Amino acid sequence: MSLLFHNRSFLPGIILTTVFAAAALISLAWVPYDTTILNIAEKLKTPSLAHPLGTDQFGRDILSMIMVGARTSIAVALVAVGIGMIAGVPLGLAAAARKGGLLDEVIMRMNDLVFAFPSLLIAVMITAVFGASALNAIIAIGIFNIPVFARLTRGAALTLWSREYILAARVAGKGQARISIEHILPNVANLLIVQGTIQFSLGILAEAGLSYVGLGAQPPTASWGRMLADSQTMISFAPHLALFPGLAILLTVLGLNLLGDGLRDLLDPKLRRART
Amino acid sequence: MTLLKIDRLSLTIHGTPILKDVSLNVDPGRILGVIGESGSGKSITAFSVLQLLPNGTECTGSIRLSGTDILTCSEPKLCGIRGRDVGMVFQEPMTALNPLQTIGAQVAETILVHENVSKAEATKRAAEALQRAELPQEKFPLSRYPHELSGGQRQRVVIAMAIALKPKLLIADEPTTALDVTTQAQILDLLKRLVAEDNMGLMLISHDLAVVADLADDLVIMQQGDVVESGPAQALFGAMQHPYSRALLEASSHVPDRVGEKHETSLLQVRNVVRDYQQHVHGWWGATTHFRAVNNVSFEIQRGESLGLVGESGCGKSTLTRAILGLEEVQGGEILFDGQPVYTHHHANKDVRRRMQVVFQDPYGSFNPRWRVEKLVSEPFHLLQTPLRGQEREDAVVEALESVGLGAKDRHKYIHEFSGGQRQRIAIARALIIKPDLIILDEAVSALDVSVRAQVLDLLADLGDRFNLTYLFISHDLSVVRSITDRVLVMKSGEIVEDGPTDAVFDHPSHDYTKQLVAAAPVLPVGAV
Amino acid sequence: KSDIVVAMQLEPPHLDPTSAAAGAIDSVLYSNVFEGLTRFGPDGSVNPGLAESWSISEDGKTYTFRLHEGVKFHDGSDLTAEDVKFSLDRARGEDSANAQKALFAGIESVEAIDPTTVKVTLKEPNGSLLFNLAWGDAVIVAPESIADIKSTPIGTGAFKFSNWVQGDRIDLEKNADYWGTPAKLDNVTFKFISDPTAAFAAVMAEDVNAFVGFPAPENLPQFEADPRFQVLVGSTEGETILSTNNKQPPLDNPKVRKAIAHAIDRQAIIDGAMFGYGTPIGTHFAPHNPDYVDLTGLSMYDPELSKELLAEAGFADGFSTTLKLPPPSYARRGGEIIASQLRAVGIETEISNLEWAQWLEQVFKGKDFGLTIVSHTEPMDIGIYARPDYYFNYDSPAFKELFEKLTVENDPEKRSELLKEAQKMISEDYVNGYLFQLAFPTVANAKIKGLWKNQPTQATDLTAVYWED
Amino acid sequence: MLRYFLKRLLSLALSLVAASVVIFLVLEVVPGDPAAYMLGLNAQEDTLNALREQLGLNGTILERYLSWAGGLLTGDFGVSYTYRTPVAEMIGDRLWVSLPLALYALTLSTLIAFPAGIWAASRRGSFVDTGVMGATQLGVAIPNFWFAMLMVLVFAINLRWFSAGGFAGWDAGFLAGMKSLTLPAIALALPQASILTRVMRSSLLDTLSEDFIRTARAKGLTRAQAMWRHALRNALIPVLTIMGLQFSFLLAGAIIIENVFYLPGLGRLVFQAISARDLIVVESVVMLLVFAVIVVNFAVDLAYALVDPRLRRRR
Ligand SMILES: Nc1ncnc2c1ncn2[C@@H]1O[C@H](COP(=O)(O)OP(=O)(O)OP(=O)(O)O)[C@@H](O)[C@H]1O
Ligand SMILES: Nc1ncnc2c1ncn2[C@@H]1O[C@H](COP(=O)(O)OP(=O)(O)OP(=O)(O)O)[C@@H](O)[C@H]1O
Ligand SMILES: [Mg+2]
Ligand SMILES: [Mg+2]
Repeated sequence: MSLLFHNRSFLPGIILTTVFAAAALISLAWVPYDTTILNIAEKLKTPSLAHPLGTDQFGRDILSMIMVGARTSIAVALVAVGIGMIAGVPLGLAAAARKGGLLDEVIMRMNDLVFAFPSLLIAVMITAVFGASALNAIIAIGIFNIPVFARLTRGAALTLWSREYILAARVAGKGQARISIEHILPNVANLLIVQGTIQFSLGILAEAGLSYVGLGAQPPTASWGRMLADSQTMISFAPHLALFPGLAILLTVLGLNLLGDGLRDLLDPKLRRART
Repeated sequence: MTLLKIDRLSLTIHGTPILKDVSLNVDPGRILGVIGESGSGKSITAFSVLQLLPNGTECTGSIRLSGTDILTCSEPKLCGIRGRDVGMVFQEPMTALNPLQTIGAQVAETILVHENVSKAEATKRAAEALQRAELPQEKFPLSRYPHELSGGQRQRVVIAMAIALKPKLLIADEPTTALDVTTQAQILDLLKRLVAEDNMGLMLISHDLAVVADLADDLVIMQQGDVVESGPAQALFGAMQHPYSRALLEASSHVPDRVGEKHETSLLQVRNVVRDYQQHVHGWWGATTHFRAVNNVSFEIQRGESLGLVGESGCGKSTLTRAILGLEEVQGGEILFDGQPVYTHHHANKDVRRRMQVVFQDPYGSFNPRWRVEKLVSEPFHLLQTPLRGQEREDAVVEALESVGLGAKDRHKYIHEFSGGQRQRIAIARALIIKPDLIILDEAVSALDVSVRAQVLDLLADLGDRFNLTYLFISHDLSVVRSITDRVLVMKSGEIVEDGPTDAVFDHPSHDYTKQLVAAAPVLPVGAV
Repeated sequence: KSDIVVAMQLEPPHLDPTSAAAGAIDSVLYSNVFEGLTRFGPDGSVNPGLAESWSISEDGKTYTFRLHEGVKFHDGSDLTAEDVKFSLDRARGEDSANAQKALFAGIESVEAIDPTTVKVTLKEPNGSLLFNLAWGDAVIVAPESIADIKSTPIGTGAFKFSNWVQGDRIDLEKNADYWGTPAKLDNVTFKFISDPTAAFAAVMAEDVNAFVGFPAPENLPQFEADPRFQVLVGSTEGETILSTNNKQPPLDNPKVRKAIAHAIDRQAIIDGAMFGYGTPIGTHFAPHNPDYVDLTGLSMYDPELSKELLAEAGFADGFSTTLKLPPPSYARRGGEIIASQLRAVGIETEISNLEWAQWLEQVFKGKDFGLTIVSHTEPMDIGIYARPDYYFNYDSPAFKELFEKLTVENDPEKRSELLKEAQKMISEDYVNGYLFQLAFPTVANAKIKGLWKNQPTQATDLTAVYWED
Repeated sequence: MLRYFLKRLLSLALSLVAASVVIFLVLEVVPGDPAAYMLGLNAQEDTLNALREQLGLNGTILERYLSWAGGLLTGDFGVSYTYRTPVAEMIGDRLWVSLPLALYALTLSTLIAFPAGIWAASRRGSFVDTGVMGATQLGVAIPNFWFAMLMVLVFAINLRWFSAGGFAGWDAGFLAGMKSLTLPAIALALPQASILTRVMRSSLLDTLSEDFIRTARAKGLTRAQAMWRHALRNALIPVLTIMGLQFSFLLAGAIIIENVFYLPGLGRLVFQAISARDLIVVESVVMLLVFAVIVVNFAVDLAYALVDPRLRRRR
């Protein structure tokens, strides 16, 4: 346990992540001000006791907006990572189990193809087809997570397939699917968790980018990217409008990356062995 | 005058004591053998001579090289000593060379670093050094890259690099551990010759008593950072004082007691087996090439027999194992277990599969690190039609663990909580749990220290007698094979070249290859203890 | 200093004003490069252009235009009546791709009487022909230039087209052989900066000398306070309205539409979305027009009344509908405010932000919407209410009848009366929510003189612009 | 080697065909009519039809795909619906902004990342290492459009060292052109440099713990010599991979940055084209980008062979 707190990345990472996750959760039940109600008379107030982070161009409370925005960002990124894992991990496991086979080749070529597409453009195209919404942002980000997880899983699984304990399992008569689930999956889980946090943070950045160009969650749902987009023309006279959502993105992504680094260190048996 | 004099060297890494009052001497033209089990501090001692130590290391005592105190030398001065006065050869030839540079460049670099000579001159001298290390220019031009050489050849490059400047002292840290016996013999000969030619001092580190015994003039025996015994080799082998040294020597030449009653019924028949590997060179639509790993192999194992299989690395031993276990389909011939084929309709025949088990070489890699011992050991139950459940299963696990000398409570632990020897016992327990007739041991003791190896061999002999097991024992170590098998097969490049009763084959080899193998195998001096 | 860099938001897709609706084409070329028989003045009046004078027959069906002498196209060829005939015939032809083909629908024939006289015959008398001919879509082009007109526009204006770096800028240079008052500037560069932040930065960093149609009203006070700049806030023909689908229940109920009208706080929208720039309107008519009637009183902000009306209409618990918003910030911001105001009286709106192409497809063509916000920038376009197939689905026989009368009426007095009546009719029917007249802000270096303040048509007429020393 | 090369080329061609089909089909289902977009609110049905005919929008899907794909093969990218100029020409013009920008950013990020990564790796665990790694964490986490906004605020509006955006054009001279690309290139390069620094550092650390480094040290090389002569080239392999990925990302990922700085580049072109439903432009640009990604990765593979003799022979 004390290891957790001695890790230089883990602690700040978990703190930042928890803060924003908590903000998102609390916003489900309570926010200081309703963000769907506009109060033009109160617009562009600088931070004060009543509004700790000030108000935006429509007089909405920025703290409340950031809390709701955290929910949007986290939900979108989390589901997108989920899609990537749910589709990518089995593909990677299957490809590794049939290394060199047709299945492997097809899966890997498909992955290459997805990788070859400029992601933001595809997101723009997807939203051009289906309209801009949080759901479509999820799909657009999720699609690009699939090959990431497929590749990672395949790579890690391949090294595991040459381990003797896999051979032992085969000697025990287990099939490829069973071995993949019983032996490979648990042993790539750490890697997946670490990559998951990294993809999560990339997802948050991607969501911010998409809603910045207007393709993410639609109003009145607050989202950090749109807050930035809406406030950027006011940056010269109301910098707090752009400052706080920008910081929120920065800190969340930073927190997740630190958490990922910390987890990598903590979960890496090589390092753990070295420490104990 | 003494070339290298280490006096009361103590060393800590981040406060952990590693070496305690180590003292040893190397004289010019003489070979000092340093022996000890894994982790006893042999490599650290060697590295401390070059001062290439991990961060956080603190040394006390003194290391004098031709009178110079190494411990007080500045870093630039040390750089001048390394490679010029002291050459070093490492254990792992596959990774000791920079894969991106030609061997010529790497050997020449030693010269360029220390002497102000032209590139052409350095290259010329590199060629000479390689020549001396028995890599003639005609066959191995300087422009070769490491990956174009075999392990033994790479080790020669490393040696050429170490001797290019004719250093006064050569340190060889387990230079042959990763190599085949025949190659090992050649490399050791080479080292001996070079020492004699240049009047170098050689510090030869090994965990294998027999290797050192052949070569060394003086011996140092280390245990957990301590020198427990030292002196001239001849004398020492005759009269070892320290219990640890004696135990080491004993374990090295250990022969387990076996009753070995063998039935005259054939358990496994291998007939004209051929195994081809199809290699996709570049992915799925790349060119495919075929590689014949096992070529027309036939033999039988009798019930209750212990059959050895020896041969160089890559000769196809493991491939054959996998074919017998029905893990891979063979391209020709048949394998019958008790009259039944092990492989039918592109699938392993489960009826016979559950009567065979296997123990692998790597005690660290053959267990899923995330499972508890109980689950690991009971994995072969999967082969049974009605796997045992609940209490019955637990009892079976306990029984298997106890039969290999472990306790019932060990079943709740994870694998990282065991030592190498214990792990190999668990592997054996896993093999035993479904009470197979045949156990295949693929290099099952190669990764173990001598003393642990002796214990495991005893255990195997004991179990074989108790449960009337049949063994197929695969190893490259002739002395081990000799100690535990009744009959032996010699394999070379996928073919069986000789077979017969173990003693007969080893005492009177008939095939040239077997002769080579036997001659190359290092042996302990007769009369030792 | 005789060079100027003028920025605007939209880049023309190509340079033929007679075959696309893109206002950006006119913004660059109208009057500068291309001219029509008549032209709009800065105040929206219709003045002589290439036609020096004209006469109208008694029955109002025949117009005879007299062209200026010695007008040359930029390629050196002379402007003749044949060119005029060609241009008008091309615009109204079968395969014409003119976006405002309707402007020419009433023309029966065009004849070139002699090199400087053109006779235009109408099917019916049309009081707005001269007005129609002043549009950018009615400029005169030379037949031999048509092939390349989309990349090399050849007109008769005071500036010649010189270079187009697509995605970045268009350069014009002074036409030394101009037939009229020569331009005061030698070189003009139009730069296209669509992003509002970039626009602000570009002006602030003085990368551009003027920005016409500055897209971020929130920044205007800063420019006003800065002595380096002048800010001209002009009016446009853009009635910004909350368009309502008059056939979609419950919006087909006039009471519901009235409730919506009273739920909306125009001033809050102008303050919130436009930072105060914009004139409230109560009907579909430009307030600067002399015939404008202030009908904002019909739809005063009164949420209580709105709730009552909803209850009367049977929607005491409110209802929900869609609010589809095109890209401009007046729509996006206004949309958020309106959604919040409607929510206050119990009407839930589901906002979707659409690109223009999607908006055209779904809303304008597909009529698949409840509410939308858009600015109708065409001048004098109240006639759209007489088109039952127009996207807001307003089908009123009374209005159609009224408008038919208006079309054939030539008497200014009577026209004015009819126009006022038309304004009242749509306002009282609460066809759409009438929000505000779009303001047209231009930010320019304080030393630039002669810029148009208002936008009677989409044009950036630089012929009279100069730098003050 | 040649055989291998040809096979790779074949698989490359197959990928491109697959990509072209995907792109075409996706855009096929994009709602919105380019003709309607061009003609605006007052357009009449017959005008629309006339325009659609002119644009070649009235054929069947297959006909249109074949004419487009066939055109691509012969270098004829078609004619833009809205601009009415050949797409190839437009792309060519925009490429003169996007490509230099990508190269500039790549150069910047390399110039930052290599020294920083090497520095941090050689002082592992030190204050320097912690500092560099902390900075890269920030660099990765900053949304680059936000960073661009802040840079404009500081360097263009307040300090007025750079123009706030726009592209001076190469006619205005090389330096002027580079100056207008500087802020965008920095904004693009920052996250890339951070990633590259991290990769460089960890790859170097991995290589530094390899046996052959120990061999080199035993030969008498100093720590620095071992690093420069032996570790660096070996560490370069994963770095090359990342750089390959980054280059394509830079080409495409510049969309937002090009908008912030209103640069007339490919990204902004395709963004505008999508909203104008100028599908032929979108198709061709996306295809070009995919092509660039695939080709760059191919080139990176070949670069491996240059760096690594082991790959040279295996092929
Ligand atoms: N970098 C290091 N950091 C900390 N401890 C180390 C390090 N390297 C070696 N040790 C410890 O020093 C001790 C001696 O190690 P050394 O490598 O000298 O053993 P050895 O006798 O060479 O063993 P082997 O035969 O396995 O090579 C071991 O207990 C090992 O754990
Ligand atoms: N999956 C495979 N695909 C292709 N070739 C293989 C494969 N597995 C083994 N080989 C090749 O077959 C030959 C025999 O390999 P095998 O593992 O049986 O050797 P071995 O005698 O067990 O050697 P060692 O003592 O090193 O374990 C080797 O040359 C090896 O390279
Ligand atoms: Mg060692
Ligand atoms: Mg083997």
